[in-house]
Amino acid sequence: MDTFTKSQTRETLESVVIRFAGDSGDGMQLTGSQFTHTTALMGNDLATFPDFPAEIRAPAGTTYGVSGFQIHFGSQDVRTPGDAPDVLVAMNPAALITNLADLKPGGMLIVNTGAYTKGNLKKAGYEQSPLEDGSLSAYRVINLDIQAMTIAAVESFGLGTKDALRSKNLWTLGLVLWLFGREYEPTVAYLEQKFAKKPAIAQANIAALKAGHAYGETAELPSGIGPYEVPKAKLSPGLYRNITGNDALAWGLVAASQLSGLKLVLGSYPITPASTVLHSLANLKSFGVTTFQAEDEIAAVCAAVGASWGGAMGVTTTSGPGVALKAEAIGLAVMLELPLIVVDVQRGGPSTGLPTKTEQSDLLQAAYGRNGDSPLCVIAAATPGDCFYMAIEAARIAVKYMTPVMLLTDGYLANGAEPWKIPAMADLPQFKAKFVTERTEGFHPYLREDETLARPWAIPGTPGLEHRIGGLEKNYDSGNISYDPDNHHKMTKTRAAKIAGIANSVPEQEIEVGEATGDLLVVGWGSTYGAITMAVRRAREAGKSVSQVHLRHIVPFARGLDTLLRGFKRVIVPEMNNGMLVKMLRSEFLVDAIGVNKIAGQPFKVAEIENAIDSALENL
Amino acid sequence: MDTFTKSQTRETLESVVIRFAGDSGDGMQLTGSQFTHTTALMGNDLATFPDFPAEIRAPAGTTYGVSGFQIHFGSQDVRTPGDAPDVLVAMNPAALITNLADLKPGGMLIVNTGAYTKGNLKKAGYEQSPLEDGSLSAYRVINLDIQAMTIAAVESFGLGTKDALRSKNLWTLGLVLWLFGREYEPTVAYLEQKFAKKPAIAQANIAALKAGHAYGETAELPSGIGPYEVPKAKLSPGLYRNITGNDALAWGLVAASQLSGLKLVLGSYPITPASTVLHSLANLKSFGVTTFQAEDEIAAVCAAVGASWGGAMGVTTTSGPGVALKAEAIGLAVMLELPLIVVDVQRGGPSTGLPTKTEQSDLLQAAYGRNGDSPLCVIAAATPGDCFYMAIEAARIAVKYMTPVMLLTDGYLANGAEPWKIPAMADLPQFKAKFVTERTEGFHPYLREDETLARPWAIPGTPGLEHRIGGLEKNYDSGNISYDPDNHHKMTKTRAAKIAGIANSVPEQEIEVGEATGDLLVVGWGSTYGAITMAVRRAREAGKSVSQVHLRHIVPFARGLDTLLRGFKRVIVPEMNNGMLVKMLRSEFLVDAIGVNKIAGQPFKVAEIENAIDSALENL
Amino acid sequence: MSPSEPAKKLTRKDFTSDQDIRWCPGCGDYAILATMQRTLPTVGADPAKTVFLSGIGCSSRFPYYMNTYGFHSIHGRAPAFATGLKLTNPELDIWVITGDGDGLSIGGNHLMHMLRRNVDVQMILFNNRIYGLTKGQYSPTSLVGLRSPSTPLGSIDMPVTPALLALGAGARFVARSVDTMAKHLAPTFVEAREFRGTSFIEVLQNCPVFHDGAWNHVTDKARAGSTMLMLEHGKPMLFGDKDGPQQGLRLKPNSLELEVVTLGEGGITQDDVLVHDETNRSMAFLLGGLEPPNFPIALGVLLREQAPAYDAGVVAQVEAAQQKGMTDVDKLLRAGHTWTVE
Amino acid sequence: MSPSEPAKKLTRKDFTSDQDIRWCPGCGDYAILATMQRTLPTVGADPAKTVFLSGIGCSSRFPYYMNTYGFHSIHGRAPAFATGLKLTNPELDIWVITGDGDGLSIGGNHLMHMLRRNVDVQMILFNNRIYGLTKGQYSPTSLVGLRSPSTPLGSIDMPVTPALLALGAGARFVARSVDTMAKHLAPTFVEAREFRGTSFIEVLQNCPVFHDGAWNHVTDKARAGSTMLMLEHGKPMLFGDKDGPQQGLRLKPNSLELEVVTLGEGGITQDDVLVHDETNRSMAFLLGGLEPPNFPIALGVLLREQAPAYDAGVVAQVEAAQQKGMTDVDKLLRAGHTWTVE
Ligand SMILES: Cc1ncc(C[n+]2csc(CCOP(=O)(O)OP(=O)(O)O)c2C)c(N)n1
Ligand SMILES: Cc1ncc(C[n+]2csc(CCOP(=O)(O)OP(=O)(O)O)c2C)c(N)n1
Ligand code: SF4
Ligand code: SF4
Ligand SMILES: [Mg+2]
Ligand SMILES: [Mg+2]
Repeated sequence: MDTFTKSQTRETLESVVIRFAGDSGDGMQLTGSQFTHTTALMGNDLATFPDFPAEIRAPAGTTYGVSGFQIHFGSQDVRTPGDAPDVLVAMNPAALITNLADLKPGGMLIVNTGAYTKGNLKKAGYEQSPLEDGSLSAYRVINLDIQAMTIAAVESFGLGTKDALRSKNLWTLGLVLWLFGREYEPTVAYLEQKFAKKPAIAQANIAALKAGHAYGETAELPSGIGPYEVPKAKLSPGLYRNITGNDALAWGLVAASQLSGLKLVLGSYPITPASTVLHSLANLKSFGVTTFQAEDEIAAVCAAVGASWGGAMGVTTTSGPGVALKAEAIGLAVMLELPLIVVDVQRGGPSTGLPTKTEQSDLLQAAYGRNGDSPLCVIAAATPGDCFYMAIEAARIAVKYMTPVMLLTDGYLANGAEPWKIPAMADLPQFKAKFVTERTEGFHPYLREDETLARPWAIPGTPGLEHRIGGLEKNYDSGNISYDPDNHHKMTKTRAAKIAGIANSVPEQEIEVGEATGDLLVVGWGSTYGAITMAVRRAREAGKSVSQVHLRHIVPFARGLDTLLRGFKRVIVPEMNNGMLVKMLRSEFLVDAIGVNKIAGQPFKVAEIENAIDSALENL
Repeated sequence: MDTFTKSQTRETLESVVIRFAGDSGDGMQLTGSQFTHTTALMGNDLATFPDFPAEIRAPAGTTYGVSGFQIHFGSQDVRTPGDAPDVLVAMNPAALITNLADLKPGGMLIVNTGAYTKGNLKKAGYEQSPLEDGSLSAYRVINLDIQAMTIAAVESFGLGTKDALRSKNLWTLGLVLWLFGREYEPTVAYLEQKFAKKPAIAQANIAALKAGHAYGETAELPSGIGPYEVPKAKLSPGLYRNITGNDALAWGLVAASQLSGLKLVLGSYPITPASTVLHSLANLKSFGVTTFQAEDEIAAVCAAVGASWGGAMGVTTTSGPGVALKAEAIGLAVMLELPLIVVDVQRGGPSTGLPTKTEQSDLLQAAYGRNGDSPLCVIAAATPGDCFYMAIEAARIAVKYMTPVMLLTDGYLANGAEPWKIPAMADLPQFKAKFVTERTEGFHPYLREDETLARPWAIPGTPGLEHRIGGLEKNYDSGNISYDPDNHHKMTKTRAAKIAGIANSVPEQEIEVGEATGDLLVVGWGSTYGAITMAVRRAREAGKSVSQVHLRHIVPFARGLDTLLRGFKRVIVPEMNNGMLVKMLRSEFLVDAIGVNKIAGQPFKVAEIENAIDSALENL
Repeated sequence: MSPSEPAKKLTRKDFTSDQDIRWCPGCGDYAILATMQRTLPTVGADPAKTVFLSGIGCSSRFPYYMNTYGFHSIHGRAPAFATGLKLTNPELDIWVITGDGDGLSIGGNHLMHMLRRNVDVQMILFNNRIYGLTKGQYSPTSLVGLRSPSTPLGSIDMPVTPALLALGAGARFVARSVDTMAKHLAPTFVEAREFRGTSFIEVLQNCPVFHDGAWNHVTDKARAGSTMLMLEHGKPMLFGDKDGPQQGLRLKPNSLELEVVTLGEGGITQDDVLVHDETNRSMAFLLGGLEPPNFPIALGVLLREQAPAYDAGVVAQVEAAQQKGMTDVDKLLRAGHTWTVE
Repeated sequence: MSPSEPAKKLTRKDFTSDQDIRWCPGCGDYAILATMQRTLPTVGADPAKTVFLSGIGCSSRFPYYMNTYGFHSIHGRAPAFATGLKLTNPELDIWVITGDGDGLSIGGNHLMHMLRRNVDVQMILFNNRIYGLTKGQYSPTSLVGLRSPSTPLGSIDMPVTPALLALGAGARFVARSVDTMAKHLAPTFVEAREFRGTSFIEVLQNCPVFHDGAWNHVTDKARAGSTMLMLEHGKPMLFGDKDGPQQGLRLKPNSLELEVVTLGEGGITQDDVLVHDETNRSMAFLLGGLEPPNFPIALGVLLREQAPAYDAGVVAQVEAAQQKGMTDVDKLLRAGHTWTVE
């Protein structure tokens, strides 16, 4: 750290939220992830939230082409990417106009003045330049002609202006790294590796990076502006890495494949924000993973079901509209009683909705969106890293209970990242799948195990167990087609009982934060976890009687939830939808749970949940 | 009636349940519907329930090839096809073995002895003939060699034995008509018309019919067996006809087309038990109806949505698996805010399930089976004739509120028939659709009407209103694509509010039977109407404090339901599923409503609901 | 029969399940079933490794009656299930059974994509030109004008020709046969089974209940010689009535159209008659569309074009990756940037 | 413009909406859009009666930019919406816009059925051989071996040829053009619009971001003469480099295969060269599959075959029924057996 501690003493901060914002072509995602990487290496806890534009490459300078990356890091437990940024980097006017409202009053604003041309101002919708009309006076503005300084820094590499300008994000990164006492070496290493085949580009980028860093070191920044220090967080010891939800999910599936001894077969069709799970798994063929990009979502899930019948762990990954299309085939899997994992990386709906934004509005579809009484298991991941474990949990349940499992994540988990303590495979419980192989005269494929009500898994190719399955109702004993009324009643009840019974293999519902009784219980599921935890903690620090329960198992609910719900005077349920879990809780437990709903395609801010807590407590 | 009143005096019965059962090739559906027709003409109230085998033409003599038709008729209000038959006609051993258990103890059993051959007995699974082993002693058995008597009756027409035997159902019909004091003339007229081009067949059939009738008149039936008389019912005066649910639905749609002034465009894909709606409408092209048999359910609903955008009343008809496939496109219609009617003629599920049987298990799918927060209106028909009115109601809501409406019926309503008082078009309220046509600079297709929150309907072809719609979220004011977080929240809330507001145009929820407060309220929806009504009436006659509420509007519930639910100590909810409406009621009103569930592919028996009432009252 | 047991000669009975058959009396499906049950033992098929996989329809009940592994799936999706199953276990011998509604209406896209990918399965399309199971609505192969419950005034939709659709999608094995022509159908099954890749077989099937005689113009015994062209690779395309082949197909000079010629008339000899080349896709396109009364219908193998099977390619990629790449999940989790917290 | 107003000559501006265009800089879609906006005014199109209807994909954003009626539907289903709309109002001039993913992957079945039915709309398939909107996965037209995010080791799926698929499905108007060749694209649009029935146009489109240069082997200016065959009905199929046509397509004698011949070599004259006949489906099949390097790609109208349009047939049936049949609902309700209760 001796590169930067020479000249000034650093102010110590507990946590900081930075948002990098610029044009899609400005490389904000790279800037953000390199900052994240370095910050993780420095031992801070952190959470990130990349926010892509819906367009692939919107014309430069437009507001809808703005790309953002927010990081929250600190020396304490960090659970969300932060409500409002302390620092905003605005690479062009469009980035400024779309992000300024979020910046904390008094926050630091780094502006790339060279991009505030007439044309860009107009594209962003400014009548006059905000740099000149005093409208930014509430912030600590650092006006820098980053473009000019970048060009100067890379001059010696003989690039054209256009190419030279490409490095301006690295200049910026250099400066911000310096501001928060971070080294540039990890980024240098990254650039050298990434541009190994284009050394000139690598060197120009590195020069820009170092120039930005040096600028902080040597230039006189306005007083009251940095530099800062953010001490290490007290994380539980171990080996860490950064992980996004979709990568964690893909890796969890691969781990599940080894823990179960089953080949992993993925049938998928690209859809935002689920596609990167397909991409990740397509890169993991060395683990015996088969990926099949089908012609549509229906074929994707059908291929997965075919694979499951063949003795694989059949998986299909998609988002809301894809789940809708898969409904009929998932119903067949319910009837076939085969293991199947359906991953729904939720996005804003209804219909095409807000495809690049996050939401939790597929819960009722997951639970009920099929014809007939068609029960299956629904679970949800709480954080990016949790996607790994929930993928394994989905596989465990699917195999043990011979059932489809719907695993819900969302766009926020998918793209967001967190430092993740890497587990060892040896520490993860195995759940080896068992195929029946014993030759049986008149094999009955639906004779159930007593404990789980699971049927036997006999895979084609096994001599002597030839049998036929399908979507028609079948006789409880023989498994043959049956139109008998009482049998159908019994089978419907049995399918329901099997799913209900999953709760027996799941730990009792725990309190996440706080006591098991009190004034107010906040119940959440999925990616609202971090925001709720922070809000409940803050409320408790302020002496309020608030606890948190977070559901990973939704159908069926874990045992003991009932008692927990009844232990509080009031229950609120924050969800990024118009009230879905709250419906299920009210119906199942007859508690007057109240929804706190944000349907904005954006995660909750901690403050929003704090407000909800306060008003619930006021109206006790 | 002088044909039969000569010889004997008739015992008067208040109501009778007859089931005709035989091989699919035995013409039981024709027998049943002719008996129904004559009974209706005689002024009885009645309800019927045809029960087809799942196979097209199963091999003769098999149990799964048995076809049945049950009719319940009487001099009192008849609401269901009856729980257990008083009379069973068993044309062959397979019909006997599959139906005997339902026959009331002491009931009348008419057996066609000629069909009780060794081969047929074996196919049905009898080790020895039930006619000889005393196993039928609990019933009043009439053993008749109907085959032989039919052959004798048609001898003079020179048909081969095979053809001659085809008339045996008419011989049987003749006998049963006589037994219950019905004339054969209407059937004679029917046969003459139906076989106008084959007079020999007509004459043979008529001869068989008359022979059966005459047999009753002249032969000595065992004592204690008929003849009976079932006096006219006191129906409200008017012109009546028999109508099945699917015909009523088709006709209701045509009526709605005229009442709204909209062209009717149906996009459909065949599926049991919905196909006959397509068939009916395909025959009604003279009413300007366009029917389109699409390549699949998805194309069917999409074509309907395309038609709606074009200014038609777009309709799609299907059953559960089809609704699953349509989910994504229905979600688009929610986003587009176009009128659309989705008819779900429910059948046994999950998956392919019991395709020819009835069930009410698509309710949750109808309400929630789409990605995102995707609210629409759900209504349900209560009786076959009610399908006519609910089709009109669906159209009214769809047009007034610019929304998809899901209309639920089921296999029981679809094929069942009831005497139906024919309405006059002039008495039905019109709801003429309004298109916007005024040329508007920068037309905003999502600016809403204050009262209904409906958006304007501007159809392609209108000069000056060119605009673009789609599945992405749109700006509240301009209707252009919008990724703005607050706007999405507002739009989601508005879409929900629009659907909730439909309740304002629906009458308050009424009590169907009984008082508005008391011990027990039985809440039903859909085709359970008749059985619940009968059961509640009987319970009330026995002095119990029981009332009935029947829901036609489910999403949103009609106003006032809350108060009704709270007026009773206990609420039970009979459904032909594993508990769906009960979930919605519990969640919405936090009442401890309890499900009474029958998932057997068969309608409730009145006695089953009576039992449920009794045990609910016991556990008050 | 397990291959580990001493080889026992199997018979039709070994391929016949104990389920009651639920087709209408006289249905063409019976004949197809019987031929399948009789043929499989003759080629050493192993019931344990044989799978019948279908959609929904009368035809799609087929798997219930075969004493092999069977999967009666949902309407139109059989090719997708089959693809997933084959990728999981390429050793299985998979037969996809479908109908003209199941395979060409709701399932047209899956059929097309399986064909273009060339997944190694056999697909038999029972073409009765009607929806049997749902009681008689017209199908995508019904001729214009057909009156059915959903087209009481006659259908307007132009029908699709299954063989042409398959060829357009890139199918590499396309054949055609007739339900009751066991002697022709059996070898067609055998050749389809031997082909590595998707083999597509259209079987003309009669539905006596809802569309009786839909193929009478082809199968009518009295005229059968002149309504059917029995394709044989490398042989001139001759046909004619029972007294021996007398007519043939010829390419109109310098054009791309076929015409029927009569041997002996106008100096036509057998040398003028086009020779069937089952590796020629353009010829298959020409033959696929022929139908009486103007032409005989082409039966047998229209096209057989060797190409890599999809499943083999998928498996090869996975195996190659397994040999070269990472196989240890612990390593995967630790790849890239990590750091230690003490 | 309403037809009731005094005819005013419309311009590109009248067909340009006020929406910001959200394609990547350099995308081939811009050129197609410009050609459409410029062409429609020249043929007297009425914005109020013109509809652009699409699925999902970059290409499917097209409707937003046309100042006509527009419908951005869901992935793959545009043909079905278009069919419903056309049956409702046959006066509308409907353009269906789709991509190789939208139209051939998820939407292949609807495309095929619209083509076989011959609904009177124009369908333009933007073929960039990639999924643009979802960031670069391979599509059904991607060549074997393509490395994409979902095929990091190279794709295995054999691609489908849009024109052949359309022909196999029974399409009656099949054409092909190139995004940036406005002079070729504009008349292709005009002819498609004039055709009564479904006109299918494949437009080779470049996606500079995810599959830049996918069509370079066709459009490469240096070689363009020998990589493109400009079809003209009744004209010999000649092509060649810039100094004038020098090569041609010939039918191999007595066979069904095409070969490239050079005029002047081995005594070949223009008479040996095959003449394009756009009414010959077999020829279209042969031409549809050609692609460089061995052959030029065929551009222009491959097939134009008159046939009844589906919508016309549907409307005719309804109108005939309306003239003859019952139109009074009260009568309908009272038809058949009724009885009076007093
Ligand atoms: C999703 C869905 N839609 C519709 C149906 C109803 N359905 C069952 S089979 C069938 C058509 C069968 O026709 P075909 O494939 O030709 O088979 P066939 O009965 O003629 O052998 C239809 C429409 C269904 N089972 N599932
Ligand atoms: C039901 C559904 N599945 C998947 C997607 C995601 N998706 C959007 S566009 C697209 C592919 C687009 O490819 P193409 O049609 O070739 O259009 P291009 O972007 O290349 O113009 C996909 C898979 C979706 N929107 N809806
Ligand atoms: S309906 Fe037709 S196809 Fe189906 S089983 Fe009967 S005869 Fe065969
Ligand atoms: S991703 Fe490709 S196809 Fe899509 S807009 Fe960009 S350049 Fe065009
Ligand atoms: Mg069929
Ligand atoms: Mg594309």
